[in-house]
Order: sequence, then C-alpha cells, then structure tokens
Amino acid sequence: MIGFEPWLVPLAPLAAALLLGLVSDAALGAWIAIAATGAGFAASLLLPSTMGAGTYILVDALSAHVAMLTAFVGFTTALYSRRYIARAIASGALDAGRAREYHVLFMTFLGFMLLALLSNNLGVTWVALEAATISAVLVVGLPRTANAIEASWKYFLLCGVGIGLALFGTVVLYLAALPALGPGYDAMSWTALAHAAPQCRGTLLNLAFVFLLLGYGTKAGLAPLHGWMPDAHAEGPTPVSAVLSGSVLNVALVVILRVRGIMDSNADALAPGPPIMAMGLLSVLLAAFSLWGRRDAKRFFAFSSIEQSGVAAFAFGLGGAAVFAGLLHMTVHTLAKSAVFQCIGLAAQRRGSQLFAHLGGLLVSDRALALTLAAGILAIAGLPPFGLFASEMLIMGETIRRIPLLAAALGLGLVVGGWALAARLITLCLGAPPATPPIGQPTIWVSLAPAWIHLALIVMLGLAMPQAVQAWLATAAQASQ
Amino acid sequence: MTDLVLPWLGLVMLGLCGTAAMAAVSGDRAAGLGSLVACGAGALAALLHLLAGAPEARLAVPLGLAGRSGLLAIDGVSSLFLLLVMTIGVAASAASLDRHGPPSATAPAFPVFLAGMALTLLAGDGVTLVLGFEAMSLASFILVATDHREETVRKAALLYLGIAGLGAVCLVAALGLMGETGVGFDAIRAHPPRGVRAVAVLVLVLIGAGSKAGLAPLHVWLPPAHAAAPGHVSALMSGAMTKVALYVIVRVLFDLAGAGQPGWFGVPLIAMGLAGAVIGALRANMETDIKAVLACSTVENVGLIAIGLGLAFAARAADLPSLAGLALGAALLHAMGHGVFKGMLFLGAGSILHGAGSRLMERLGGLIRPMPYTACAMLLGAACLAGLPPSAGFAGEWLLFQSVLSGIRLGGLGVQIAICVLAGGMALATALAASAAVRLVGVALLGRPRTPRAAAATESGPPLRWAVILLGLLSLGMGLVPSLVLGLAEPALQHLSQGGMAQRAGLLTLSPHLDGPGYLPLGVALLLGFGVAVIAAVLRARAVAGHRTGPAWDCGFGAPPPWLPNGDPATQYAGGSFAQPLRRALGVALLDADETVVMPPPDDVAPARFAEHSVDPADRLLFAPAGRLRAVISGLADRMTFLTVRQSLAVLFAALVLFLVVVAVLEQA
Amino acid sequence: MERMAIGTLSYDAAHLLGALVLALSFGLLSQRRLGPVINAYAMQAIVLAAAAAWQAHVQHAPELYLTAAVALGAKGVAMPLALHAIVRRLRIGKSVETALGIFPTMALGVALVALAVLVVLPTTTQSQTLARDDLSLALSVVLLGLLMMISRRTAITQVIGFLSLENGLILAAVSVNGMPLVVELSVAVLVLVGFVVFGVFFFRIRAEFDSLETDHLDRIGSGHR
Amino acid sequence: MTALAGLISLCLHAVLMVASAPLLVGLIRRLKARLAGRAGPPVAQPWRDLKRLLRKQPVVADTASWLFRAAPAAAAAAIGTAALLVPSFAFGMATASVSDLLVIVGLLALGRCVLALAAMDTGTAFGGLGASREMMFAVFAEPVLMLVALTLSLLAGTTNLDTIASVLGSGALGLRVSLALALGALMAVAIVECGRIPADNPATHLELTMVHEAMVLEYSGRHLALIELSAAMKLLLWFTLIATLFAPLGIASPGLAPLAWALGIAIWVAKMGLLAVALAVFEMTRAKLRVFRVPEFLGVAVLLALLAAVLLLVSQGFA
Repeated sequence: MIGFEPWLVPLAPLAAALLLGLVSDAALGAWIAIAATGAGFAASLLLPSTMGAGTYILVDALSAHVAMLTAFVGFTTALYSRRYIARAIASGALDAGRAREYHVLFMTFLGFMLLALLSNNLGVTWVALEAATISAVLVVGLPRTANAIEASWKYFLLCGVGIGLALFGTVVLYLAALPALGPGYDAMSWTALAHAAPQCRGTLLNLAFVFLLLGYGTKAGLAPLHGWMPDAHAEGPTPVSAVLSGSVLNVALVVILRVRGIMDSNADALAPGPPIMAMGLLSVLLAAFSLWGRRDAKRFFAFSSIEQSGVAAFAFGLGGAAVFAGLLHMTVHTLAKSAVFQCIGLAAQRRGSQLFAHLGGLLVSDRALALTLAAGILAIAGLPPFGLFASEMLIMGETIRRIPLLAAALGLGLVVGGWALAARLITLCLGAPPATPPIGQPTIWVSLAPAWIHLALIVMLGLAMPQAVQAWLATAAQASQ
Repeated sequence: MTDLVLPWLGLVMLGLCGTAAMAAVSGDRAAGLGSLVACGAGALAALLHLLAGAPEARLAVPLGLAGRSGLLAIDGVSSLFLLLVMTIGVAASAASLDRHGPPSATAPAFPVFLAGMALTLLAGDGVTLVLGFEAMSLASFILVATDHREETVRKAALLYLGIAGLGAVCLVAALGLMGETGVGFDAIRAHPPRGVRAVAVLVLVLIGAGSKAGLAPLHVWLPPAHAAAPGHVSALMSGAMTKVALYVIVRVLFDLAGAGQPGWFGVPLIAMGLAGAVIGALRANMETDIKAVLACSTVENVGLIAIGLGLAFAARAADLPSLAGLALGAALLHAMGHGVFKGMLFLGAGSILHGAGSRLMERLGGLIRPMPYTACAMLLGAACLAGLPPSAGFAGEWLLFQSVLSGIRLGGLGVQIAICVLAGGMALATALAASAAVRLVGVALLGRPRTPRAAAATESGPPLRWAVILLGLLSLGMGLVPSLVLGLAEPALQHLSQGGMAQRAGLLTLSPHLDGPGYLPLGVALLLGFGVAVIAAVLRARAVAGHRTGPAWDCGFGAPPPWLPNGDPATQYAGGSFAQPLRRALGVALLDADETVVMPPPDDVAPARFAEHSVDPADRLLFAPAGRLRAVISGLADRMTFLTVRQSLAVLFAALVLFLVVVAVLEQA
Repeated sequence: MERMAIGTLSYDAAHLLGALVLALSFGLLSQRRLGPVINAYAMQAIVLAAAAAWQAHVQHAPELYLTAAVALGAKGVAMPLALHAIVRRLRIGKSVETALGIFPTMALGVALVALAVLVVLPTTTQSQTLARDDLSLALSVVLLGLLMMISRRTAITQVIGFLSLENGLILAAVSVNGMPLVVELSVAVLVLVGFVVFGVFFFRIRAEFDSLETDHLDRIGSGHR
Repeated sequence: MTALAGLISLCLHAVLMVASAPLLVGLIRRLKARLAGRAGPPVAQPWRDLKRLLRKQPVVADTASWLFRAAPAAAAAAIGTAALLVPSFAFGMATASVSDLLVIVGLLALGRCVLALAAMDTGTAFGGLGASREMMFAVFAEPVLMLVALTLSLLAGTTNLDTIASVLGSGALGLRVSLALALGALMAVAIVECGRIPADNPATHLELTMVHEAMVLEYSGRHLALIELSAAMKLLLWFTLIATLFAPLGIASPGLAPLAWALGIAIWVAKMGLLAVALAVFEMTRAKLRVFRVPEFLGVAVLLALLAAVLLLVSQGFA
C-alpha cells in the first residue's frame, strides 16, 4: 500500500544536497535545487493517493498535508532563492562558495524536515528533526556576520536542549507504551501508539507529554521557549527565514498535535489541552506586545510568527472543531509568512538594510513589491479575503463558545498584534521613500511570482475554499485525534 | 419579481468587483462609471423591493469560510439601508468622476468598498456579515490612505485600521457567541443568547460595530480619517458606512438577539449616544479642518440615532410597542436623512478642497461667489446639520425629541429624571451643532477670502454638481415629506418593533401619537414661502428698490491699505475665534481646552501669539492611558524575550520544573 | 528475555550504575575548578558506558554494546580531551564561576531529584521496576544537567552541563527494555554533542556567555532589534 | 365652519402680531424713559422709523454676497411663521394642529442662524463677534426650552402649543410650583433671545456690550427695517408665548366667536402691557452682564427648568 512515492519526497532534496556538494557553479546549483524541490513537491502531490502506514513511513492526511505544504514552500523558496542568491552574490553579500553551502544546507534542511513529517517512528522523527536543526543552525550562521553567528549559536543551544528534552520524552513515551505494545518498533510508531493509547500507562504519558511539549515547543517557538526565534530569523538569509517560519514550526506543531491525540485517548492521562493552550496564549500575548518595539523588519515578522504559531497551538490545545481551524491557520500562515519574508528580502536587498527606518515608502519606489508586501501583511493581520481571517474567525468563534474568558485574552492579543502590523504596514509601504537611491534593478515579476502564488492560494482558502480542500483538511484534523 | 432581487443585487456586487478589476487596469474613471451604474441598479432594486412590501428572500452563494456556502438574505431592514448606501453610492461615484489631479492608485478600492457595504447589508449569516464588514473596513482604509505621503494621513489611516481591527475581533466574538460559526441568522433567531451571554453580545457588538459607527468613546478615528480621505470617500464613509455599522447593531440587538432581552440593554446605547452627541457637537465647534468638523458632526448625529435606538430597545422590552415604533422610526428617519445630507456636505467639502486648495477654515472664505453650487449645497446641508425646519435634519431630530419626551413612560422616577437629563443633553447637542454649522458656513464660505488661493477658487465640474444636486433634492424631499421615508421604513419597523409608524405618519404630517397633532413640514415650508412672498410684495410696493454698494462700515474700522483692496481678511472672525466663547464656556470643562496668549511687552514689535489646544476626553481618559499601558507591557514583553542564552535556558528550566511539579501534584491528588 | 526483579544481581548492578551516574552529576555540580569538572564528566561517561554494556548483557541486546563503545570512546575519552584542549588553547580561566553558589545549587539539585522521584513514583504500581527506577535516575541527571547549564557562567561549563544532560538521555534510552533504534539515537545525540564542542571552537567563545550576550544585546539592541 | 373660523382668527392674529410688534417696542422704550425720568419718544415711533427706513436705499458692503441681502427677509419670514403658530387671543387657529413648541423653537433657531450667517458674510470683525456670541447663548438656551417643553408635555401629553394652553387654561391642573419654575426659566431665555438687559443691550452700539446689534451692524435701509421689525416681532412672540402658556385666561375657544375674540384681544393687550411694564422695570433695575456671565445666567435657568420637570415628576408620579 505504501509505494516509493513517500520516500521520494524527502529523498529528492537530500539527493540534491549530495549532488550540490559537487557542483560549484552557483547558477547551475540554483537550478538543481529548483528541480529537486520541484520533484519533491510533485512527489508529495501523489501522497494523498498512497495513504497508509508502514514501519518507517506514515502517510495519513495530516502528514501528507503538511508535507505537501512544506514541499511546496520549499519549491517556491527555491524558485525565489535563485534570483535572491544571484543578487546577493552580485552585491558581494555572499561568495560562490557560500552560495553552494547555502544550497546544500537548504536541501538538507528541507529533506530532513520532510522526513520528520513522514516518519512513522518517533525515533526517526527525532533524528530527522535534529539533523534539520543542525543544518538550519549552519544556514543561519551563513552570512558569517558576528550577529549571525551569535544568533545561530543561541538557536543551536536552545534547540539543542529542547531536542534533548524531546528525546527524553520519546523514551518515556516508549516506556509508557511498553505494556500495551511490548518491546519493538511498534511502541515507537505513531499509528500503533494512536491505536494502543488507551492501554498505555497514564502517568508515564504525562511525563512524556511534559518533555515532548517543552522539547518540540521550543522548536515551535512557543513562549516562553521562543528566545531563539527572533534572532535566527533576523540574522539568517531571508529565504531561510521564510522556510523557518513556515515549516519548522509546522513540523513541531504536528508532533505536538499527535502527542495530544495520544494523551486524549488515554483515560488516566492528564488533559493535554490546557498546557498547550496556555503556551499558545502566552505566545500570542507576548509576541503581540513585543511587536511594537521592533525596528528590524525580519525580527518583527519573526515575532509575528511566534504569535501565529501561538494561535495555532492554542487551537490545537482547544481541540475539537478548533483543530481544523488550527490546521487551516498553520497552512495559511505558512504561505503568507513566506510570501512576506520573500518580499522583505527583496526590499532589504533594494535598500541595503532590513531596518524599518530604511525600508519606508516602498509604494513609491517599488510599487509591485509594496502591493505584494501589503497584501501579505494584511493577510497576516487576519483581514479578509485572506485565509487567516477564516481560520482566526473559526478559532475565535470556537473559543468564545467554549471558554469565553480565554477568548478575551486571545482577542486582546490579536488586536494588539494586528495594530502593530498595521503600523508597520504603513511604515513599510506608505509615505515617501528615504532619500538614498535604491540599489540595483527594480524588482521584476519573476522575483515576486512565488509570493503571488502564495497569496492567490490564501485568497482561495479564505474566500471560497473548495469542498474537496475542506474535506481534506477535515480528514487531516481527524487523523490527529 | 421578488425572487429576482437577490440575484440582481448579487450581480450588482459582482459588477462592483468587476469594476474594481477594471479600475486596477484602466484607472479612476472606470471605477467611477462602473460604480455609478452598479449603484444605480442597486438602488433601483432596493427601492422596488421596498415598494413591493419588502418580502423576505434568501440566496446561497458559493462564498464563505472553509467550504461552507454563504447566505444572502434581504428584508425590509437591509433593503432600507441598502437604498441609502446605494443612493449615496450613486452620488459619490458621480463625484469621483470629477477628480482633479493625477489618477489615484487606490481607485479600485472604491467599488470594493461599496460592494463590502452591500454584502454586509445582505448577509444572511454571521460569516458573510463579517466578511462584508471587513471588506468595507479594508477598502475604506485603503481609500483613507490615498494621499499617503502626508504624515497626518498615515497617522489617521493607522488609527483607523487599528480601531477597525479591534472592532473586527469584537464583532467576530459577538457573532461567535450567538451560534456556531457560519450558521444562518434563522438559526440564531431560533436560539437567541440569554443571560450573561447576551450581555457579552451587547458589549461586543457595541464595540465591534459601534467603533465603526463612531459611538463614543470609540469615535476618535472619525475626524482624522474623514479629513484624510478624498471627498467622495468621506461622503461614503460618513453617510453610508456609519449607517451600515448602525445596521449591524440593529440587526444583532433588535433582530438576532430576540425580543426577550432586558430593557436596560438600551441604556448603554443611550449613554454612549448622549456622550457622543455632546462631545461630537462640541468638537465640531473646535476643529479647524472643515472635514473634521463634518466628521465630528457625524459623531453627534450617530449619537442621536443611537439614543433613538436605545429608547426603542428599552420600550420594546417594556412592552410599549408604539413608543418602540416611534423611537425606532425616529432613529431610522434620522439615519436616512443624515446619510443623505452628510454625504452632500462631504461632497461639498471635497469640492472646496479641490476648488480652493485647502480644508482649513483659516485658509478659506468668500467661496459663495466663485463656487455657487457648492455653497448652496453646503448651505442646505448646514441647515440640516443645524436641525432647522423644514430641513431633513429637523424632521429626524423632531421625531427623536418626541420619542424622548414620550420615553418618560419607561420607568420609575430615576428613569424619568434620567430622561430629563437626556432631553437637556440632546438639546445642548443640537444647539451646539447649529453653532458648528453656522461657523462652518460662515467662516469657510462667507466673508472675504483669507488667502489668494481661496480668492481664485473655481467651481467643480458637472459630475460633482449633479451629484450634489441629486443629494440636495433628496434631502429637500426628505425634509418636506418625511413620511415617504417612514413609509419605506415601515417593513423594517414592523419587522423590528411590532409597532410601525404607518398609523401615525400621514402623507404629509408626522405625529408622535395616534391621531394627535404633529409636525407638518410642508405647511411650515409653505408658511415660510408665503412670508417671504408677502415681504417681497410689501417691499416692492413700499420700499425703494435696488441698493448701493460701499465698503463695510465695521464700526468705522480703518480703511484698508491699497494692497488689500478687500480689507485685511485677517481681521475677520475665523474658526478659532468663532469658537472662543464656547471654548471658554464648555471646552474647558469637557475638552480640557486651554488658550495660550503670548503678548510682547509694550516696546517690542514682535507679533503677539495665540495658541489653543483641546483634547477629546476619549483620548485623554481611554486611549492615552491604554497606549501607555501598552507601552509598559511591551517593555516587559521585550525583557522577557531578549534574554541571554543562560536566562533563556533558565526560563526553559523553570517551565520544565513547573510542569513537573504540576504533574506531580495532579497525580498525587 | 526474562523479567528482572528486585534483589537480583542484574537489577542491583544496573541500579548501582545508574545511581553512580547521578552521583557524578552532583560531582559535576560541586566542582570549583574546570579541570576536575571535565574529569568528572569523563567519569560519568565511562560509568554510562558501563551501564550500557551491562544493559546489553542483561537484555541480550548486542547493539547496546555499540552504544557503550561509543559512549566510552567518544564521551569518555575524546570529548574530555577536546575540552581540555579548548581550555588550553583558548586560555579559559580555570575556575568555575557560579551564578548561584555551590551549596544552593547542590540543595536545588537534591530538590530536583526529589521532584524526579515524585513524578515517576505513581508508576510503581506495575512491573518493570528497573525501568521505573532508572527513569527517575535519568530524569534527575537530565534536570541536574540543565541546572548546571543555568547556574554556571562559563561557556565551557555550560557545554559540559549540556553533555551531562545528554548522558542522562542515553541512560534513559539504554535502560528501557528493548527500545529499538537506541544505537541510532545515541549516535545522533553524539553528533549533536560533538557539534556543541565543535561549536565552541567554531564560534570562538572565549569568555562567558553572559558577557558575550551582553555585548550582543548592546550591539544588536541599539537600533536593530 | 371651524376651518373658516380658524382662518379668520389666524388672519386677525397675523395682523395683530405685525401691527403691534413695533408698538410694543415703542411702549417699552417709553416706559423705560419715563422710569428714567425722561419724556421718551412716542409709542408709535418705531413704526415711523420703519417707514423712514423703507424709503432709504440700502448700502450693502461690497464684500457681501446675495445671502446678506436675502437674510433679512428669510429671518423675518421665519420669525413671522413662528409668530403665526403661537395663539394669542383665540384657540383653534388654522395653524393650531401644527403649532408645535419644538417647531417654534426650530423656526426661531432658523431666524437666528440666518442672521448669524449674514453677519459673517460681510467679513468684518464685529459680525463674527456678534454671531459667535449669539450662537453660544443659543447653546445654553435650547436645553432650557427643551426642559420646559418636557414639563409642559408631561402635563398635556403633547408638545402642541394650542393643546397645552387649552389644557392649562381649563384650570384642571391648578397652580403648580413647577409651572412657576418653568415660567422663570422661560423668561430668562426670552430675555436672552430678545437681546434684552442683562444679556444684551438693544439700545447701544458699544462694541463690548452688544451681541444682536453687532450682527446687524452692516444693515441699512429696507433690510434694516425688516430686521427691526422681526426683532420686535420676536419680542412680541415671546411675550405672547409666555402669556398664553402661563396665563391662558380669556383666550377664546375654537369656533367663530367675534365677541369672545374681541374680549380675547383686549385681555391679550392687557397682558402684553403688563409684561412690558415688568420688562421695563426689570431692565431699569439691572446692569448688563459681562458676556461670559450670560452662560451662568442661563445655567440657572437650566437648573430651574430641570427642577420644574423633576418636581412635576415627583408630584405626578408618571409611570
């Protein structure tokens, strides 16, 4: 029932990484990356038709959905990277060697992320995420500036500890499943665990949950474990920020969601919802208030990612119908945030700085870029016709029906965060541009096309989601429970 | 035919969206023309629907959240408001054809704005309503930001968007409280919220829609945003959008929340309305930007309408259907009237901005000569603003006062005394509005031009003139025969309050009670006309004809120097000086106003300086403290985020220990 | 595979080795000089290797011998040498700067062990006591490692705290009955750990994180955040 | 029949109002002069002034627009219309069904606003000064009127003046404290509205004391005649209003009754005379207030009116 396709999804980028290690020509390297991610994405499109679970590979609606999303963002980011890296080389920000390093690390990162998603084994998931983390750390440190290196070190140490905790949680989870499943691979497989959850040992599940939540929560950027995120996003190469915001968070959230499902089915275990909701809500509030003081655009949007990740986590913690909304939120946020980061990257290249003070007045200087960016920011702020409006409305509605007081806190976070986004939208896009002339050629449509594709998808998801997509997402939400 | 209304209106909205797409390609003119046609079609449909007795209809559309289809629905209430929106839409679109200067990049947002309003009014379920409402917010934000190179415009746009976000979250929450997301209005009506939940709905709707309507204390965005937007846009925002927000309040509180809610739900509406009426009217006397003056007066009028709505709600709960019908009829009549005349005033203000190059009173003056059409429109509008008979403004306010006076039956002594205060407050607000209207017209249009630019002002082109004439005629008609409007509103009144105005409004008269005496606007107009005719006849017969012109006497003020052939225009009263008596009498108490006069010593030739300053109490008491609180929390949040590695690890460690302790405690228990 | 019960040699030995690992964690916490800290870590790794080997023996799981070898070779020998080299090469001060003081740290450590026992205690109702007891030991080691990371200012001691934390993870992994992929996981952990040590070279972190981080905040903080 | 009677009484009323308004002003002037120990002009002097003004060609400031020239007629028409709505000697005039108190307030506001605009139109400092002060006075006067209207409508169940006066005149209600308070409040408003001492001085052109006179400073000829006439009519209107509301004695019932009308007119003239004496005495004993004290003066009136309404509510117990 499981064909070769699921393997192909992570293997395509990983193989490309090996190949890219041998290719020194930057342009060719970029095309190889595009081809590999394209192949991976194409293979991921076949996932829905090969649903099933093997020893190592699990293709259910949830993993297939997030894998398609990740592969897609990887593909568009590779498309975007081609010109971005070429311009970076042209402007002297990167040399050819580092460009090669970048492609290799990016492909490794992407491949392991996809592997982590599609694996049916907690151990494999963990190893893949660890490998992805290491490659992400290296790629964040790639610009070799002092700030970048320090950011990557911080990222590494915090996520290293987080990942350590996650491993401990994995061991305890295995221990909890032993009486139900006996020793062997089964006790580490998501599918078996989901089936045997009622027979697992509740107290151990609790312990495992604490470690898994904190471990993967660190990767998901949930407060108060989010310390690494702003720096890593701000200092790394922009295409990576796009993927970091988009997919690392998702993979971690998916793991948390699956663990939640296991906890839910066990009568002895404590309710997993409240701690997830608490961390989600704390992230929303903390990030919303932190947005106000930011002067660096990428750091700003990193905080916005923390906020949105918090919203999704909150929805997952809430459970029930909110899981669907959370998944939708995650999906749409991934698309929107990577579009925004792509635009910010282009703007930063044009102005030679990523500080808001130097980025103002884009509408006058680069109109298409500014409009795309504005649409992206409005999407993140949760305005229609973009999809985050739909997901936030569903989450808000579900919350206020079930726990009205929390809805007040969530609403506060959304308002404060939305206001900050509005303020920065106005700084970035409106007004007169700074007097210094922009660097290089104006942005052309090829650079913006990936963002446009993302935005078009978001509009589709927000305004008139096809029945099939809705059913698909509902299945994915069901798969986690 | 009634089956066709919704598809027809759906087509209108589609057409508006198509217009937006066309405008994105080919510029403003397409936006204006397309919107004009679509709005005309929409207004026609709404009118026919109302004339046919407003039968209810529903239509599912493939538009909505997460695979669900949205629902369009129409009844008397939506149809009435739709008629207003589309009518102002016609005028505003026509006016937009008269744009001066370079084409604006934001033109495509204009039809979207209209479509968003229409969608809000036609929504048959919560999601569609919010979708329309947000489309309206977003499009109007874009339109407000049209002249984004100006700092003040950007500030206004930010304030607007921020408060719109607050409103959106509250509105979503309110609709969420009333039923499963995306469920149709019928299902909500079947199970209206009760108890605390209903109170929460009330609060959330008042914030959510009230902020858009400009109910105090969430009105602070109106003056800057209306001032920043182009004229035809502010006409729509003030004339139509605030009414759409009021429609949402009416829809949720009167219709969806059911008739079983307690009467005190009307109290916050009344209190916010009164506060807005007084503060808005007073601020209208202080602002120096003519569009800000008009926006403040919108705050005042929305406040008056809200008072009517609150009274109607209380009366309905107290089982006084005739009073409920009276108050609601008054509110609706005033809403319609205000929509039309405020639209006209804003179009006039836009025309002044283009013709005379400024919105600031201190830079205008004497425009009645170069801009006769605009001046006539502003005069007519100002009469409505001031609530002078027989204008449309007076009809609405008269009926509102009548409902307040009848409201004495609502409760015991406490309520009655409150009603007395309310009546006094409303009278204060209307008198303040009259003062503001005189100030606006007197300073901006009359007297001598204060700048060379104002002296060289030119009248707007024919499209704007026709738009203004259309609204002017409508406003005249509504003033003289207000029963026509009430007739159109009758289905809405029946739907919302079980007691209509049909018995009480004859073809020509309005009366608060069944077969009691009332107000006959046409009679008053005839008497006035008769009086003027008699005077003219007598003067013709008995007085010397013609007149001579000469320099103004001005108590023998010195002759003007040769380079100022019209005298020194700076000696005229301007906005600030006209406001001085009120600033001293009321502004100090309510707006924290202060004046600074710097007078040089006797030998010094330096000019004397005068500065005045006032703050909206909502700013002072609500927004400024909230902003400071936000800054403090932001600082704390930053300190929680920008930690050293060791501190971050310590936080992680603390979280881990905390969770373990919680688990241990829970497991022991 | 036979069940292990209290009182048997296999249990006693496993328990003893686990307890030794925990004791060495306290040893790490108590040291004031850098050299002995590194040595204590080496000792812990060696005891861990012994524990893994013993588990390989009693569980009849030959792959665990590999884990033991890895632990012994990499963590017991190579890593300490590398750390000593770093200390020499980067001229790092020999004393351990504590943020909390030795005694409070130790007291906190005891409290953490108590917490770990308390959390794991409710699972005693059923069999597999070995795993349960070792689990509380491993949890204690993890918590103590984390405690060391936050209670020491010097970068190198923080790294050692991290390494000791990983020892706790491996201890947990090897003592669980028949856990698959233990070798793979331990290798992956080793990569992570190796990367940390490499990172110290790579990032040339000479002094303490705190001073460095303060610089970082100053530099990035002014005008950039 | 009733309709015809209403029409006839309305015509009589109209003539009466127009004809006697200048006489009332003349009477007050004469009374004040007498009280001051002067002989004073004849009572009919204002009429002669009006006639003389009509013969003079007006001089219009070259900065003024058409509004300036149209304003006097508009203001006079507004005040005249208001005057037609106030019953003086007979109930049931043709305008009875529309003689709404709020409409009268609105018409007076119309006249005021038109004149204020005209004052601004010449672009002089004095015009603006008068206009802004006049509008401020109105701001404080309107709440008083509204509260008085509220009190009266509580008693009569309507704001229709004809009905209120009939109800009050039927004697069913007796004498009431709240009515006395309302009367006081209304008189204060009347004084301010008509520009009498202590709010304004109709007899001076001293810059700092004038409000109404500052507004009409630029007018001359037939325009000024209209303005003077309408000012006089306003005074008469207020007197009539007060008399009709608070002393509705001797007012003829609806229907064709020439005798009762004659009696009513006689009683009305007597009432006007009494009020004129009262005003003259009041003005002689008061000094003009500073302009910023006028809001305080009106503030007292607001409190009186509020007290009137509250007392009525307490005693009546409406629910």
